Amino acid sequence: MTAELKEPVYLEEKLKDIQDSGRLDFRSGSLPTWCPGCGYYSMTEGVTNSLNELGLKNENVVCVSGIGCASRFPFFVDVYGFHTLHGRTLPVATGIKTANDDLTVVVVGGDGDGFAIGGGHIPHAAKRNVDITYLLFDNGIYGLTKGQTSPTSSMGFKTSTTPYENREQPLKPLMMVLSYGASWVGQAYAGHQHHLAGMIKKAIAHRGFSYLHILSPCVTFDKTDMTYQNMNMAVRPLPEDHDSSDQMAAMIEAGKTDAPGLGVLFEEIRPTLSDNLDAIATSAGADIKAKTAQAAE
Amino acid sequence: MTAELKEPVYLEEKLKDIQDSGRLDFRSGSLPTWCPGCGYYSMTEGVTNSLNELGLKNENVVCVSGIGCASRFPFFVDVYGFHTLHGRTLPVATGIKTANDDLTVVVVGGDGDGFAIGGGHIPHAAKRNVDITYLLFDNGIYGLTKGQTSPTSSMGFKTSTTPYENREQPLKPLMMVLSYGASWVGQAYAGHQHHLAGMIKKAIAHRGFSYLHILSPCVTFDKTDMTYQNMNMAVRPLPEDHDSSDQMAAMIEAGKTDAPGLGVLFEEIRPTLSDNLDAIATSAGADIKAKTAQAAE
Amino acid sequence: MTINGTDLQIAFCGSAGDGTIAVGDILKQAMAMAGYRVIAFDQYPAEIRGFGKCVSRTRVTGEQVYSMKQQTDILVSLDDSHAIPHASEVRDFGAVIYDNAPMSLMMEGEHISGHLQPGQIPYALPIREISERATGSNRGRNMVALGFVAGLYGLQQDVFHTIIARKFKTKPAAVTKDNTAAFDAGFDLGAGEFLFDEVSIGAPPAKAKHEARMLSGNSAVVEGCLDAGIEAYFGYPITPATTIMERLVTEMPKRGKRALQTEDEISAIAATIGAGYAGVRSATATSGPGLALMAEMLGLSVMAEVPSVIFVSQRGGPSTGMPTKTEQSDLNLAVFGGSGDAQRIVLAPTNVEGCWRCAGKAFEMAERYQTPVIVLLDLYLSNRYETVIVSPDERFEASSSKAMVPAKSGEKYQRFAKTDDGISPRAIPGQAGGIHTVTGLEHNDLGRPSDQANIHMDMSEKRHNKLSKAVDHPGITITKRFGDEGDVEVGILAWGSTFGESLEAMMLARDEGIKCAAMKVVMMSPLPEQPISEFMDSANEVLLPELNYEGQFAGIVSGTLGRPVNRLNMVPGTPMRVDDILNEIRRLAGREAKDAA
Amino acid sequence: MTINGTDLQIAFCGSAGDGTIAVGDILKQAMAMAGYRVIAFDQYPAEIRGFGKCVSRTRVTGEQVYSMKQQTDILVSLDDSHAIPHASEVRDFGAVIYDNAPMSLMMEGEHISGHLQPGQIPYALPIREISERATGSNRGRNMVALGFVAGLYGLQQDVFHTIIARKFKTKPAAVTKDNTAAFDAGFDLGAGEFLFDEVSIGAPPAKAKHEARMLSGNSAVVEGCLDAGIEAYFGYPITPATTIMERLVTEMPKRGKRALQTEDEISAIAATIGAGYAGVRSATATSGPGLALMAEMLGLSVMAEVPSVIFVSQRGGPSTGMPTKTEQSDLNLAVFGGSGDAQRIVLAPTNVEGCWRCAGKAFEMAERYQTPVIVLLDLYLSNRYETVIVSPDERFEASSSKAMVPAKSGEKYQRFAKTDDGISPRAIPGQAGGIHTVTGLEHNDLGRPSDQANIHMDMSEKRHNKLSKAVDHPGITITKRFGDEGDVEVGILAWGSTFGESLEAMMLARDEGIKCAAMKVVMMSPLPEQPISEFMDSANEVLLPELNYEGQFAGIVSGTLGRPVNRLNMVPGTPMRVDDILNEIRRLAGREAKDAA
Ligand SMILES: Cc1ncc(C[n+]2csc(CCOP(=O)(O)OP(=O)(O)O)c2C)c(N)n1
Ligand SMILES: Cc1ncc(C[n+]2csc(CCOP(=O)(O)OP(=O)(O)O)c2C)c(N)n1
Ligand code: SF4
Ligand code: SF4
Ligand SMILES: [Mg+2]
Ligand SMILES: [Mg+2]
Repeated sequence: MTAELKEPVYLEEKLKDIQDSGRLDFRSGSLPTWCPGCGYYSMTEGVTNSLNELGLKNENVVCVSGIGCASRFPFFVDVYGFHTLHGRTLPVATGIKTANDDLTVVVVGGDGDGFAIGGGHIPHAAKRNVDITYLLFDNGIYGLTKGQTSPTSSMGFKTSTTPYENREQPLKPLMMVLSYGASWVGQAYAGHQHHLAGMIKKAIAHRGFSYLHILSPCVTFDKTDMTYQNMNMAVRPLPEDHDSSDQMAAMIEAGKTDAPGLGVLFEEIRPTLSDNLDAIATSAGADIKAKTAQAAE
Repeated sequence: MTAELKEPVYLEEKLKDIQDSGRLDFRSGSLPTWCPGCGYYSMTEGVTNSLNELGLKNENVVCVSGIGCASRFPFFVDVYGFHTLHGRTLPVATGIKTANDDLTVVVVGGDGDGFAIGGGHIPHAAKRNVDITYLLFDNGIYGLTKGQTSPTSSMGFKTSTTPYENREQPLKPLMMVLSYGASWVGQAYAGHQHHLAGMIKKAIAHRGFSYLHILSPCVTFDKTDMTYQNMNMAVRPLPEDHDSSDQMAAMIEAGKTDAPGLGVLFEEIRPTLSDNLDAIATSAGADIKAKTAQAAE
Repeated sequence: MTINGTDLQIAFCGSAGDGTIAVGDILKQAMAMAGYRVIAFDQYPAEIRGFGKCVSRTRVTGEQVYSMKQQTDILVSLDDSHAIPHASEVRDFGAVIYDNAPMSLMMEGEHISGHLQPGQIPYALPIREISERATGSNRGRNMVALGFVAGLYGLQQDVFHTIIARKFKTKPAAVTKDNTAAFDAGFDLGAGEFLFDEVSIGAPPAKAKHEARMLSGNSAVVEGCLDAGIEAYFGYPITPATTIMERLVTEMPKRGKRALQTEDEISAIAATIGAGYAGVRSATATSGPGLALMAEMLGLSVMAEVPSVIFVSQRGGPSTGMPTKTEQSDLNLAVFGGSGDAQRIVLAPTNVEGCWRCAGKAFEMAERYQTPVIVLLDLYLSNRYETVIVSPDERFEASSSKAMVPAKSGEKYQRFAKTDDGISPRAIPGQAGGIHTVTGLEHNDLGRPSDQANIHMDMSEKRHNKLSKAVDHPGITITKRFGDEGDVEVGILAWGSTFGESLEAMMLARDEGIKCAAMKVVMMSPLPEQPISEFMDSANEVLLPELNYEGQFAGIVSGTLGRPVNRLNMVPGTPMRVDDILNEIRRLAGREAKDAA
Repeated sequence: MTINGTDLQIAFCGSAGDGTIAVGDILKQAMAMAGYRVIAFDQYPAEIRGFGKCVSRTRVTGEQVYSMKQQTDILVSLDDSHAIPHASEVRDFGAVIYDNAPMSLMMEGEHISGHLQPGQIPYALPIREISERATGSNRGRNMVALGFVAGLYGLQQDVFHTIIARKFKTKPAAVTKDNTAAFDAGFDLGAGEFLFDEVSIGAPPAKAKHEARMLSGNSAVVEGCLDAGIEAYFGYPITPATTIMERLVTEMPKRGKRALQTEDEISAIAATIGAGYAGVRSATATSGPGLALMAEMLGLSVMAEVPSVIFVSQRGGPSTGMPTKTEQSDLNLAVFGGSGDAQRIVLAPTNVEGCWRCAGKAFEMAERYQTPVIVLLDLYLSNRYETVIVSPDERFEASSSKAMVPAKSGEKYQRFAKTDDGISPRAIPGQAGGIHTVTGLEHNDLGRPSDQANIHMDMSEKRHNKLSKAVDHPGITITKRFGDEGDVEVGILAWGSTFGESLEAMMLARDEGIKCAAMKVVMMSPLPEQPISEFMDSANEVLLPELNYEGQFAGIVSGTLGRPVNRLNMVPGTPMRVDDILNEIRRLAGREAKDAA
């Protein structure tokens, strides 16, 4: 098995071949390893464009991923990255933001990463209003581990862990995140790339915890349920008169998972975690402004 | 330090003194160790009465606790008990129910146990509709560890971990649990013991996952916020015309945390985890009825 | 290692799309059906997308062996770019089979023909052409190659027919027909070729008394669970343990049993313990990262004396590490992972049959000793296939739980009483007269919390002493010595999948005249001190090879026995090379090391 | 242990409501202010409700000591039912002070007077009466008793006045007045009594060059964090670590730093690592159960080479165990808790000053070696108070991070490059030219995932080798030998809080003529092999006393060095008794064991 000992072939080298072939056009130095047609591809375009349009410097952005098919995203964009553990993106991102407010932190992850193993952290990131952007790619399945049931898998879906059919009622992430008090909640669809890109930009621009739910077909492990075909039929824009400052109106829209409404469900401005920590330091007698001024020197 | 080596004094012996003194009247052999006046006392009465009225046999009931001032509850009632770890009541209870449907499982715990460290498990117990009863005592503080901030602590509250004041927006457990799809959701108040006892009975009687939110003052570590005095003023019965089959109506009521509505917010009947597991076994070709008959022999 | 009669190792190399794994599968099934012992290990690509390299290796022998061979007898290339790195593994007079007109245009040097060593025998065949002729498409290339091997070495054509038919029985009949046709075309070609190879295929050994099952380590775990009467399973997917859950969720419902995917590993072990408390046999399976998350709950299982069974398939670490590579570096976590003095039972099977047996015994032990039992596999063992022959008379105990003795009326049930045999009587919810509460707090004989010094000291002693009985648990061999008896120059102490390569190396060393013995250790905790001590006494030098960097088992052996061992550690992500162990044996025996082949 | 000059141990026993802890507090503050060295350990009730027993013990000495004494010189009973079990701890000619007219009716045998040994000197005083006379209420009983002790032994009345005034300065002036009056009434009574005791109070030692701070182990950790410039703290409450967080959330904001209570321990360590990645000094604190939950995240900190600091205060285990009792049984978890080969630095201070130093050094080490550093305390050390004197010149390095070397344009930043000193250059988000991604997967020098054998082998080596440099880290003594030089009959190897009792026992053994030495080990991982080996070489018998059942450090020492030690293990939940260690020393030295006092 000496073969395992040979020199590594870096992805970069492979990329050159492929870029030269003109088949793909990405902005970073590395080749995404998603299956062709996967919803995740929409992310690379959307995020890089948004960062660019928002005028951010590469070195001031951190992309945090957990484990799932989104894991490798940080490697595909030219910003700082932290590929953490399954389900632990939000607390790591909270740590980063607590350490340095000036960073723009984008968290990416899947439905399992977020709502199964990581489900305990979302309420607290939302409640604290940590100023980060959470892009959750919901494909209703575990992609990376090759096709098990996820918390958002639909009823009746057959997977390798529900071979006789899934009988559990799927979770409704948007309702959940609204109930947690997230200050920005939106929904997009990987099949509508242009709209998605715009939503990513809005989500990043929001000051506070923004949760963007992205319906994103897994073309490899789901041939029956959350397919592009089915989703193309199901999604719709939010009603024109939807009032995104009304939490209950948002809740009602969030409940309509059969006909997912795309757009900004809810937004509000309230103090972020950093605002609160600064206020605490001020009550404790620290001169926060002086500190900031010093940092700026 | 030889003193530590002396024979243990069992709580039973102490209890006798106290029972003889006529000061307390509990149904089990052990002496509760809560602070006098604590909301938790309402639990012992409510649970034992309900079990009795529901005609259950002691040995067919299991009480599961996590860690917090509720921990020791299983020791105070004459049923099987499992004092588990901080935040892990629901998965343990799910295991017990999966192993033996015939058991009545009552889970007790605090706001920290449930919505901080244990927060990732509630959505899944609700989604699966595990047929257990979850009595959550919300005192807005960590009692057992002597007074730190909890996920439901109100803004402005000063505790040993928010000495300058809590600036985080409290979570809204009832909205959250509704968004998870819990099949029975109710609210009660430790200061209204009679109503509470009735609610406990209804919660246990419900077939499926029932969540009872119990507002329960911590008389030792909260002298300002969730006191009996403040709560007596705030609570109110749910409106007479509240439709407990309407999830959105329940959601609206759940949002009114300044004036908590007591009663059944939501209830629905749908297959429990065990129903689903039986259905799966049936699709797989197992003869479940035969199995049940056999068990009954 | 000298194997009487047949000993042939065949490797197919290609991409997933080439049908590499499929054809390897047919080979092993057929050889097992023909009555040989088979051991096989496939390597898949790590990426989701199936463009990576697949290698399917199968070793066919007349008697039970414990590892793959280091050298390949027959290499079949379905894609030269993937096969070239493996050309050097082929022995002298071994066969290298490849297409003389490959699928895509290739540069000079990209053909495997340019990479063969003198002495290796090339068979350049018109594989694609034959496939097209036999089936009308090039999709039968793998079957042509397989047929060629079978024909060349004179393997039983009829069993291949049977297996091919079985494999495709749910597909349209044409599939079986085409595959058989491709196979036969290859077979005819092979049968007509000259066999340079010195190796001959012996007749299969006398038919074993009992049916051979072809099982992977993970599927053997599943069979062990089912045979032991598992009632409840809770798990969360993680490579390389996922297939245990995937098979159990399929098989358990057929028997009316319950298997559930939980929201994470903490809930999986918590539910396993809950079900254990409620009196049924329950288990979970995970890998290192999941086990790390379970550490707190394992302590509860120890303290509350509630049985639980945890299967752990190790992969490269630390952290997320190398999910599709093998390693033995979760031993410390398995043995020591938990707060406080939380000793538990840890079993590590050394082969696929051992996976079956350890799985079944884990339930017996968990129940009897009221403790968590961890069964430690690794990716290599989880994914490798072996023929397993077990007597149907060999049954696991249906229940090994200490019976309840109902409390006298007015008295409390003494769930944690001290007893003569050191094990407290259990009681299960639902049983009248047994009411009690279990807790993660230290507690007295009734289960009531107590932090009195004498109670904590007594209970700590009780929890540890009861486990020491497990080393005598019936029906499982927890240590076993192989090779030379009496005093030896080198004694190899090995565990888990690395035992196989160690045994192989030990045999080769003996062939070279080194007095040598090997001991496999299956119970890693509590450590079987006496047999290990005796083994170490008998060896001039003790060698402990393991696939981790820190020498984890070496640390445990030295830590427990207070004596040194010679460590051999490496972390290539692949099984240890027999040559590396052999060289170390030579060195310790004062012989000269030789270059690896 | 022979202490030059003053050595007085005073115990107050009562209920929480009696002001037991408060009066002990005043005593230690006053003695520290007077210039003595003080060491003190209080025991609180485990229950929420304050009806449990409190014991406040203070030892006042002329020079630095490492433990409480086993025997009490002065026992003050504020509640006879709680004091009686401690009567036997009082030495010959020691004083027992109690109320001759107690608060509640008592039965024959419930009075402490009936439980004194011949030789102990009773002082039965009208404590309540004096309190009522001096202050109009019985709430001054504790102060009367304290004043009596001070008067009897001739302690400095004026410093008590200062401390009393300071303690109550936020209360109405009458409180100070009443407490002072009660104290003085007791003082006058004591000063007029005859002192049977042979012990005299020496003058305090020459004023130390630097100010003495009276700190508990946990507050020393806090001071260490602040002195090292901690920027971010994340924690979840758990006994006995909670007070670290409670002090940090109070102190850090004053300095403009950020401290946050997270939703659980996993988030606490995750955020700590996140902040470490973002380039600031960050930490968390917990106890065994929390550390168990952190095991997976620790592996990420190892693999991604991101600094993190974790304070762990051990309590009785396993599982929830005995939350308010002390133990040293989380060592295995601290050293081995994590999947894969996940070595990290583990420091275990032996006294309160060590808590301060280890805390500060932990940040330096975490940053320099890019690794998690665990600082292991135990309840006894966390909660005990000592006078700590540190030169203000002693500073922790403000930053010990390896500087970034920006990548050349067009090149990727080599975050994990191999370098001459074995440590890769860091880069912090926000720094241009340093862009990279860190990951829990194995990776190459750029941080890109790789599962190539050679990369995993090299990187494993790099991660382990860099840690071996930590044993030479400046400004911290990681092992130190005390007692006889050269070859000795018995060498005691001790760690954590048990080192104090070990030192005391070693001194007593030397007084008995046994050649004896003790080594304290502060760095538990990586183990400082050389000094420990040399120490073991010099001792006929090596004794390793520790407060756990399994002999965890003994296992690590033997496991690393491959040689045996004599273990002394017990789990009473309280500090080890000096006599138990002494008897073991005697036994190993071939002397006869004596009955414990
Ligand atoms: C602690 C732990 N448990 C389990 C795993 C295995 N694992 C990796 S990704 C994944 C699920 C991925 O599903 P999802 O988050 O939905 O992402 P997707 O791949 O579908 O985008 C699992 C279970 C792991 N890496 N770590
Ligand atoms: C893993 C773990 N972390 C922390 C603790 C310490 N702890 C015990 S109870 C508790 C919080 C209790 O608060 P809550 O759940 O609100 O219960 P209450 O006492 O207020 O009823 C904490 C943090 C623990 N026992 N285990
Ligand atoms: S497995 Fe599914 S989610 Fe993952 S990359 Fe492929 S298509 Fe996308
Ligand atoms: S601390 Fe608070 S919650 Fe706990 S028993 Fe006392 S009053 Fe009740
Ligand atoms: Mg998914
Ligand atoms: Mg609470």
